[in-house]
Amino acid sequence: MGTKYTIQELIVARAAKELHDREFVVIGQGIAMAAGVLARKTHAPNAVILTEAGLLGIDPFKVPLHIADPTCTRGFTYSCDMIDIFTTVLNQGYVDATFLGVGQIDRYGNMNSSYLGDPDAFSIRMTGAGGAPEFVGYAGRAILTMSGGTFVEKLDYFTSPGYLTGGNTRYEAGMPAGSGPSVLITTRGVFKFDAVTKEMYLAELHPGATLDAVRAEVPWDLKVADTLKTTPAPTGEEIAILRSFAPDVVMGRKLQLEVVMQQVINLLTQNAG
Amino acid sequence: MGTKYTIQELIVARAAKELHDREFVVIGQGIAMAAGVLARKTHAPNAVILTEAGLLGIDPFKVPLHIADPTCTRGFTYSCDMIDIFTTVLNQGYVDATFLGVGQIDRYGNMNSSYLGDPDAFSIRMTGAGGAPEFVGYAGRAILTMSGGTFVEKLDYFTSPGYLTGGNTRYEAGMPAGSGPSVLITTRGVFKFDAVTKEMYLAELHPGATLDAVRAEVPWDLKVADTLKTTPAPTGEEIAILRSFAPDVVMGRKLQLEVVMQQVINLLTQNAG
Amino acid sequence: MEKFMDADKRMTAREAVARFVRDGDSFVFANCLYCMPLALTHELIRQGKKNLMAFQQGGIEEIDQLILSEVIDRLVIAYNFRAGGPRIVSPLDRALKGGKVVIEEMTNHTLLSMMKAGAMGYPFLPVLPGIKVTDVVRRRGFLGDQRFAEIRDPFTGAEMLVVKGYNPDFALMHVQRADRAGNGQLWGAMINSKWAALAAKKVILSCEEIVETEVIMSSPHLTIVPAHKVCAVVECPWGAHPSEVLGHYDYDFPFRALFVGSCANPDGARAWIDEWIRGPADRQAYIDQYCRRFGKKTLDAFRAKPFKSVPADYGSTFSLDWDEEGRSRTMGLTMAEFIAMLGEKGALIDGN
Amino acid sequence: MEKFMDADKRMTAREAVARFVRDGDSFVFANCLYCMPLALTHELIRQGKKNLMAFQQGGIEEIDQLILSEVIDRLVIAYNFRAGGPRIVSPLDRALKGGKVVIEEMTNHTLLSMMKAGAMGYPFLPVLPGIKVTDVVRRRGFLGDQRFAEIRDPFTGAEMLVVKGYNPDFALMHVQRADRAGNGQLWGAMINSKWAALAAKKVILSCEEIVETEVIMSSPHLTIVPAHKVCAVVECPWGAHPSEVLGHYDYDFPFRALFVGSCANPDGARAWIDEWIRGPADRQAYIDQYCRRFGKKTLDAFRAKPFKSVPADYGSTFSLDWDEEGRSRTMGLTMAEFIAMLGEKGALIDGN
Repeated sequence: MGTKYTIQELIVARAAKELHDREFVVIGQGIAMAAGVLARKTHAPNAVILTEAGLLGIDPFKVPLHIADPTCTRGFTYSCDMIDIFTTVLNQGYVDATFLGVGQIDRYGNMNSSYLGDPDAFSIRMTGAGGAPEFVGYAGRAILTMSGGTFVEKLDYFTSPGYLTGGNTRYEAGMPAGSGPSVLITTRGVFKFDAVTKEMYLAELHPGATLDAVRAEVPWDLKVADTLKTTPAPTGEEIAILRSFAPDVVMGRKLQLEVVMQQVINLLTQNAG
Repeated sequence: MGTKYTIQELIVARAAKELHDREFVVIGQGIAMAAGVLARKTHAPNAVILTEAGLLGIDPFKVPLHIADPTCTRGFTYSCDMIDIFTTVLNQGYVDATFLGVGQIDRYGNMNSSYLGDPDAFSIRMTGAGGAPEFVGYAGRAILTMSGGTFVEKLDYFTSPGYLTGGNTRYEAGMPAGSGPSVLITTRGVFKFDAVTKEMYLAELHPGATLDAVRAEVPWDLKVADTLKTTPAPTGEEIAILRSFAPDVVMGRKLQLEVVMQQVINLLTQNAG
Repeated sequence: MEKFMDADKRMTAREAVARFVRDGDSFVFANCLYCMPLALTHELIRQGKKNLMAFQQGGIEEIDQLILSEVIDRLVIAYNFRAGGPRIVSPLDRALKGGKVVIEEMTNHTLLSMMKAGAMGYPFLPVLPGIKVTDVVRRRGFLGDQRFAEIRDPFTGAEMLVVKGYNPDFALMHVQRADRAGNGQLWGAMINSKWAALAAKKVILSCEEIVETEVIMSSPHLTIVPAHKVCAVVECPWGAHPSEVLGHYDYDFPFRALFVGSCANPDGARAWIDEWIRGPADRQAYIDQYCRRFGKKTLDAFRAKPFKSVPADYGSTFSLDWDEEGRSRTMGLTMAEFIAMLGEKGALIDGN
Repeated sequence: MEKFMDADKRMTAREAVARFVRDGDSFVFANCLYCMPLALTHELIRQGKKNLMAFQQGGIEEIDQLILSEVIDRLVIAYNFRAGGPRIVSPLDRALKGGKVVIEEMTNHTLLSMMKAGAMGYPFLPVLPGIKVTDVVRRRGFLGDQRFAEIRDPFTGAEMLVVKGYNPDFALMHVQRADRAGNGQLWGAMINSKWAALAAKKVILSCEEIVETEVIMSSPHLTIVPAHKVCAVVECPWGAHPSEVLGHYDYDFPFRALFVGSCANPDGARAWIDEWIRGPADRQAYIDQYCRRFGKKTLDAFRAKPFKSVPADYGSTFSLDWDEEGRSRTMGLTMAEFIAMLGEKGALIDGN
């Protein structure tokens, strides 16, 4: 009998399996960083984690607040700048994988992290592009996770290149051979991309999730693998590592806001004089 | 009555006067470095010496062996790389002056430091361009010294841009307004450049030197200033500073080889076991 | 560009902003997310600067604060942190919607390449061409076509993408230490700092501590901005609070959350700015107010525990060519012997 | 490009050169004048490597030694030190005249920009266009037109000069310290080191001392070449002798003068190479021979006296999110309380 787990633990543990030993992975924060660290603490001890802020070879003891947060680690092996990361590391083909959280995604894995609604009359500007367009464009592969985002027929804004209009169009536009999103892990299942058409299809269903519930979130006629697997539940070891390393990630954003805001109030009042 | 001095002391002291306080000066080695340091120790204490190797703000206690020799100084204020010096410092217009030793020079101050003789059938490859073309091209002005070099009608090889064919041709070729060689100090006199034609003319004769001797070294009909000045002899203070800081420069290359090679033999034999 | 050559440029943040910032200027943050120059940013707000154009890779709270205070009206940006999550309407959203600010969307790499090109004095630099297909390149903001251009590699004919170089009027920057002349030393996340600082026409620098120039000269590899770029040096402990400064303090998440929480509505955010930016006269007053409100222990809890780098050794063999007995190591002669030798060899000229 | 991911890459110079250098390769010196990788260079000679193409900003003695040994037949260079003065015929002069080597003349800036473009993965980079008028640009060597090109700035129409990017097959590099995996740390004159090392497809690295990775992690700002670029790490004290390594030793001018003196004629220079390069089996044997010949005191006289940098402080507030009592600082909960809370809030899934 397995330990009970949160949906974030499932997503992180599944994402971690996508990273191999001795690989270079560019990571931001949150779920992505938790997945990278979990991989290093389990099957990929020689994977190298870097952030676009110029921190290469970090070994974080907590989840960084942002890509340039060096308080998560005492030292690292190489300190360079952001242009060095994009050129001498990424553009040289050294980055095997990038982990990325998704806002909006279409059937070919193209993504929007910039605007919700028509950009000329929008309602929300999301975080913006950051480093995503180049990392998704030039890393060996992109490992995507989505917990608050949406599938759309047409992106409100085209921030990061997936497989464009499918087939070879991505590579004809100049991106490296073989690169592109390899997997998308949501709260209900795991999606992959057809080797020829590059259209997204459902490859795994999470324990307890239903195909109908997945289809309800996807506005196009979603393709499904001939043999649909069940996503493995996180092991007790994985769960223990994650709860120790990344409790804030484990509980998900909603609970996090609730718990952390309570802690904020405690901290700011306990010493008030 | 002044102290007796060497010709190198005269040249260095005269060159030092060309540098002003609070200026940035790019320097290599030898006579040029001695001049820069002398200026800092006398009238230009806030001048900043940098080398193209990425050493900015050095305060040398001996003459460096080469542009990348950091053993002449314990620390400096800014360590960058060579491209940074050429772009973020030189190309931004921060370099007021460059000191440079000359191999061959023509009447418009164009210079050769690459080949003696036809480059396709040459006899001697000199040091090569190094950083001279860009420094002479882009520094506020170039302060030239020549002790072993020659005046020529036509350069064997065109390494560094002076005033090209005179007049405005230098600026039409894209070099910054006002830039170019400002002065050439040889073993016999001081040469400047006509404000309009940009042709070199003799401005000062060193004590004891004759106009005939100067003309004998110049293969074209050399123009001479209406009022030809006498180069000031180095002061006792200047001489004392130079003998302490740069005895190897003070004695000139021929004596230096002689004395230093004797010292080499002494050093290598005294401890031999 | 102008060189700033004064040996002592120390002044208050108030003096620095009053002397060196003009309404309508463009500026760049020479820190991004980490070690933010918030004391200086707050001074822009306190002095009511207007119509500034900001370049920032990644905003964390400073962009929303400047927008709420109507200091900036043009923004070139790649990323803006949304601590409240993607569905909360932010001050930036409201300002864009209301036409109070216009925006140019960039990526981290291309925006920083704009600065690097400007810093190097080049009109453009190449960037990774794969992003040509995205709306970041295809849609244009207020910079119009003065941003990306497509050219061909003259050696292979391949299609390339380049970005235009920019030189903002000034940069705001915070570092761990600097000397009086402005040699600033930063470590931790290097991100955009070097190129943003070197692109700007001048740098207004704040630091956790002023050190002697000897400290700088012992560690020139840490100098991120050389003195000649810096027009003002402001000694300002806690100058990046609530962001983090390695070796000094971690980020203050609870305090940061107070601002984020206040942004749920414009009045709340403006009240926060009145209380924490416009209210205190300077950073010391802000820290004093913090300690009165939340207790000095709360602030002290964020102080970093030391973890010192293994130093570099800049040592050489000698510190003078002349040894203890007054003999030149290069020549093996004393000064008197040297001068005598010059005479014997006929090298001395009598100028009289 | 290939990543080198082994955790321990220590080997001898002999192994490194035998495994990673092929006849006909191109290579770059990732040091110039300062801290020269001479132990590695001598190993190229000892193993009789042939037909190499060398990129070097500024040669000091290594170019003449490689030419005398007929290791290189193509040379891209900006400067070559002539200790004997401009009128002495050098080994390079003789080789050029005799057709043993072909040369491409560059300037320091443009040659290094070739490496920087290659390191960044760009086909070209801009350089300062004023040098277009010189013979360095107008005359062509063996690289033909694969060197400079003139293009127009797409934003202003101004004429620009660009240089082509190159990625040499390997780099030779010497540094003060490195860990077993090859994170190399250099300080002093930074000159071409970063861009030459990053341009090369692999770096053969020698160092004065191997240190624990903890030393590197405490001072990541000193890492000039990251481990993934490095295929071999050679621990080699005095590995740059007779050039200087800050914090270790000054240049050995007398010894250097012996080689320069020997170059007055080809036989003398070849005898020097037989004695000091081909003779000793490795750098340790070379140093032993030096001490036998000139005395250990002569060598020791060049050792540097320490002058340590004031360190950077990489300290942060905590080293774990969980405090001494097992309570999360972020949440204020113990692990048991945390798990209980997850259950109460309905966040836990039973996968069975």
